[in-house]
Amino acid sequence: MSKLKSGSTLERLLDRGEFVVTAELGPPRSVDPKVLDDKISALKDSADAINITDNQTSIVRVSSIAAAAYLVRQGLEPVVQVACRDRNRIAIQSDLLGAALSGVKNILCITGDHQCFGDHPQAKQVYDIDSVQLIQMVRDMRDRGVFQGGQEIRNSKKAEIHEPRFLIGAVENPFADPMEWRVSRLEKKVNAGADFIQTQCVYDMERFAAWMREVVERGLHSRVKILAGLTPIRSLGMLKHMKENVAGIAIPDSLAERLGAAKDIKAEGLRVCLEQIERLRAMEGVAGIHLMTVEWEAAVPQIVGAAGLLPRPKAA
Amino acid sequence: MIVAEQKPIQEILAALPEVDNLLVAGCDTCVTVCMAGGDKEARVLCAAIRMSGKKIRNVETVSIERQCDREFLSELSDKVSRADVVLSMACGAGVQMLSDFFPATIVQPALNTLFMGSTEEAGYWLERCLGCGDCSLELTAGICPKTRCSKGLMNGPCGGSVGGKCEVDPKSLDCGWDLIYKRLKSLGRIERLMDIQPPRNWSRAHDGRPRSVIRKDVRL
Amino acid sequence: MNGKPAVVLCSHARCAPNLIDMERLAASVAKSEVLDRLVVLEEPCRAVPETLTAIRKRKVVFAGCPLLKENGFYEQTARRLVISRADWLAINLKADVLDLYQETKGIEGTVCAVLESLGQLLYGTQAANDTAAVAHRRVLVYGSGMSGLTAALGLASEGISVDVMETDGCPASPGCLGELLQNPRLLDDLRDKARRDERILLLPSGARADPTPVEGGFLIRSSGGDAREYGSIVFAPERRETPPEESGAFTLTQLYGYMASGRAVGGRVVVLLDRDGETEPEVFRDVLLAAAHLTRRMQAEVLVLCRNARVSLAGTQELYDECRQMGILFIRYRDTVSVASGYGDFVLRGIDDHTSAAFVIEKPKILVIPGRMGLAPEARALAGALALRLEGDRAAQPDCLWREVNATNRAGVFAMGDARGSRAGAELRESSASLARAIQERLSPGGIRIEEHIPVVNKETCAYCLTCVRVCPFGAMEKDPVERTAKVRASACRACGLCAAECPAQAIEIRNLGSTNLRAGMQALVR
Amino acid sequence: MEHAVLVIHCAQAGASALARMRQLGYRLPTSVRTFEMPCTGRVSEPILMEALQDGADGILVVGCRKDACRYLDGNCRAERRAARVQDLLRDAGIGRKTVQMHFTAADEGSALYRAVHGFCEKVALQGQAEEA
Repeated sequence: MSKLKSGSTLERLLDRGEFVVTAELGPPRSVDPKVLDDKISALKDSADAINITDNQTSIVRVSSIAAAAYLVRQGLEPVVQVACRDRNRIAIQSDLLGAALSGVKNILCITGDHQCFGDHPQAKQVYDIDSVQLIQMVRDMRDRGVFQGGQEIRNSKKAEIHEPRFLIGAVENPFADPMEWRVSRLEKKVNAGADFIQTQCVYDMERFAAWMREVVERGLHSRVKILAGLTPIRSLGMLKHMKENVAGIAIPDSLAERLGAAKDIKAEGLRVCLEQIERLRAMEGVAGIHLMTVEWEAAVPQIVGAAGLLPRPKAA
Repeated sequence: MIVAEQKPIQEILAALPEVDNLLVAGCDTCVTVCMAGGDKEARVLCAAIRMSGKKIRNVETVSIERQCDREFLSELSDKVSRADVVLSMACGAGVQMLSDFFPATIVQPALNTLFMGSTEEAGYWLERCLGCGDCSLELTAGICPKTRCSKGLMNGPCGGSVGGKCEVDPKSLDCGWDLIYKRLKSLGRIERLMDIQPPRNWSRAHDGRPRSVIRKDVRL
Repeated sequence: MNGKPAVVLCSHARCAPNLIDMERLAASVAKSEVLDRLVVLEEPCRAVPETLTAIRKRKVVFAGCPLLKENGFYEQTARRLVISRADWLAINLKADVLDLYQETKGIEGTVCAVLESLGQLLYGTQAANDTAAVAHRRVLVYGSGMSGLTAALGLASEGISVDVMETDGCPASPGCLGELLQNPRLLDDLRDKARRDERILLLPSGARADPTPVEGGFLIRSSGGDAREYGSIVFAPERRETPPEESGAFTLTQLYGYMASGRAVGGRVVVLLDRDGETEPEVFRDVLLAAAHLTRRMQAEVLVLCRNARVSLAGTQELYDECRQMGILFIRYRDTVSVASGYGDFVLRGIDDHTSAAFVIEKPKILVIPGRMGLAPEARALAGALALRLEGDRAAQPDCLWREVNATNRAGVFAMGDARGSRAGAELRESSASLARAIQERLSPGGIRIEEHIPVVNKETCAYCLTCVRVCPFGAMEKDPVERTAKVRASACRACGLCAAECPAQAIEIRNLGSTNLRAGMQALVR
Repeated sequence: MEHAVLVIHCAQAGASALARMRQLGYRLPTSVRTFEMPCTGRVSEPILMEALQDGADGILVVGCRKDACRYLDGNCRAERRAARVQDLLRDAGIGRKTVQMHFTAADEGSALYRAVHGFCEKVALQGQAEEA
């Protein structure tokens, strides 16, 4: 067994070749932890690791690292999303040290949504570094024990190097443009040091399959674990919203008609999700799924159970 | 060139104190070309102020070559001395230069200075350069990602680029990285996109310090 | 009665029947020594011979426009002046040469003064029958088409002997489209009349002539060997276009030739305007006439490709709406239409500016309408050959030709394009332009009328930003790297003033529309 | 109080429509003055604003119809500039002044008269409203 990168459950399961399930949780908008507890109890036994979003769509929420620490204390394994919008390289590295101190072992490096989508459109953006540079920075901290500025991560010159050890995640949107560049962009992130990838939510299965074929051709699936993102649609309003104003999500017309015609759109949404999981399990190079259930966390146990993925394997 | 836009007239009028003599000073270089603060706009603004309800006894207008050179500003001396407030229609640099040159006079801006850019066509100006002090245009086929990408990424495009447009404004805002990708592809140098660009050196930009350029050979 | 008529040119578009009190006018004419009759000349294009001979016999000649004729302006006025039908003649008038009558106060007093000055302006002191000049009074007319014959008859009726050099090619000109339709035999009648007039000699078409300038005129040795002296040459070739069979493209003239000869022009006909120059509103109206005719009589499917519907001439708007109701399709293309033309098979490709839909038209029959009709190229060449200084774009009209030759008797080449076409080209002919201004200044102090003049760029204030170069719809502005300012290409400029308005530095001025007097003019009006 | 109204018209359809209007016997009120330009494309914002400042209470810009401008797009530009000046007047709180564009064909004399007359009433109304 090569030396573990972070020792996280997610890493162990991925190394064992298990079909991994991760979920996503948006931390609360206030200091009331009740919402957090409800979501945790829903996701507790049906996901191997839970993403904590970092001020998703630029809307202020509890910091992802603080929420992650809360999960660790509950015995769960968080995946902390780190966006480049709000903090420069100094703040990010200090937050990473804090996260490692709090028991966080998985990091997801994302660029972060533009502040114009959120509740503070007049805020000054940072983007000192971008997601690829963030991946490289986290890997250098872990594998070479140095900060981005080059100094070693130790309390004093004579002290030992105690570097933060994270399993590095990155995101990729196979449906964005320029389409023919998307796999190369993935390769670039793998070269930068990504260990696992969570893709944008998949609706156009044909296009995703074509993307996966090219990933496998380039042998990237052996260098990085790819989790396919899924978001079950539970209302017409959500379908319309996803189709029109969320950039980079291609919902094929056939799927839209099927959902539109369904009597109980929630049940139909779940059925579609299960069919997608069936196909993804059979697809070469897909190491697992990432369930992004926006404020519908209760659906996760139903989906994972119905897909025959329960009980979740133990890392041991 | 520097591109600016006139402040909405309500803002200008609200900020104007009711004094006896107001001088509207136009600038004939950059802000004339981008139709914000030239002689033409100065005369229109002057007429608007005169007709508005503001109790300002007399409103005068004048336009000089540039407000960012002391030699041209000196031409305004007599007119400014007679004015209680000067409404400068120059870019930010001009307004501040005017204030330095006439410290005893209240100087107010009439424009919002926006960016350094190009004239794409008559009536359409586009931001082209941030002035980051560390140019890397050779990497991206002459298209600046820091300026033309909403997030200034160095390893773009991000996941929100669809149909060549940026997620911030999918209808009209070109994704800078999509342009870079297409041009590199047409130049046959697409593999350059694979090398990972390290984080930029922002210390040469304004983040480093307010900047100046001094040529010791010229400035004795 | 010293036989000197006073000529007042009246533009039908703006001439209002109840504005002019003819009694008082006729009375004031009677009092004047210079003028003995009031002649209001109309468009004599077709009726030149009758016009000129008629003038001698009539006491008052009304020349307005068809509109005035129809609404009985002439009969009503003649009755008021107690003139019998035999004593007056109503004929056509040249459209929009002058804008004479506007709402003014005290018109009668001013008109008399104007008429006085007109007398001198037009007839000056030159004695009509100056024998010494007679020797050089013979004129060679080069071209026996509509314009050439009209000119020859006009000169002959003034006692000038004329040689008409036959030329082959299509005799009729776009200018006389409407007339040719109503009266296909029009040209033949003119030729017969010319043959019967002993002062006109029709040289055989093969006669080649190589003129050499001599004192006071030209010596021309015709191929037959004998040399003759001429005071002036009137150059009036009809435009030479390749026959439709070869090029697949008709000019309007050829189209009417076809129709007049009864041959059918069916299928899809495309009228291609504005391709190499702006189409004059007058020419646009002729196109509407032709298109309506093609559709109504020939059941042809007509498409008109143009930058804009030039309906700024009175009466054109209804014609334009009527054409559209008849199903004539107007495509507004903005950039140049690519015409891939082999032998006769055209393919037209372009974008319709209004619907921004692309269009592709294969193998249409095309009417190519010339844009501004300046001086015919052959005339320039001949003038060049005779080392003569041409006075600008002087294209004379049949009606005023005899006056030009008669009054000035200068040796010169008077280039006469076809009657209507050259009128479009002759927009700013000195004689009528100065006349118009003289009348304008006196008759309408109320409104300030701005003549069109080429803009001037102020070199100090021009910011060299090239906005004018970008906005000019005619590409008439260009950058002058030497002076580092904008520069006007006078040949392309229409003096519409757009650049002056758009110029960020207000550095461009149309000469008498300059910012100072423009502002003063406005203030005077508003105060 | 007499409201000074200025009609700036183009020399093409604008002029012939005006003449046609007079030909049909209509008389413009004395407070209305006409000013002719080669094309309404020549009417720039300073011209409009300074005419208003010099005493005009309303300016009606009369140009050719949208697709009939002899200089292709002069009238469309004039419309945009008139709208821009009207917005500026509104935003600056100058209620009693107004600028408006009117498109005419060469022989729409009566329509032009109605437009000028309607505009004069609008200017007068705005004038009283402003004084009150």
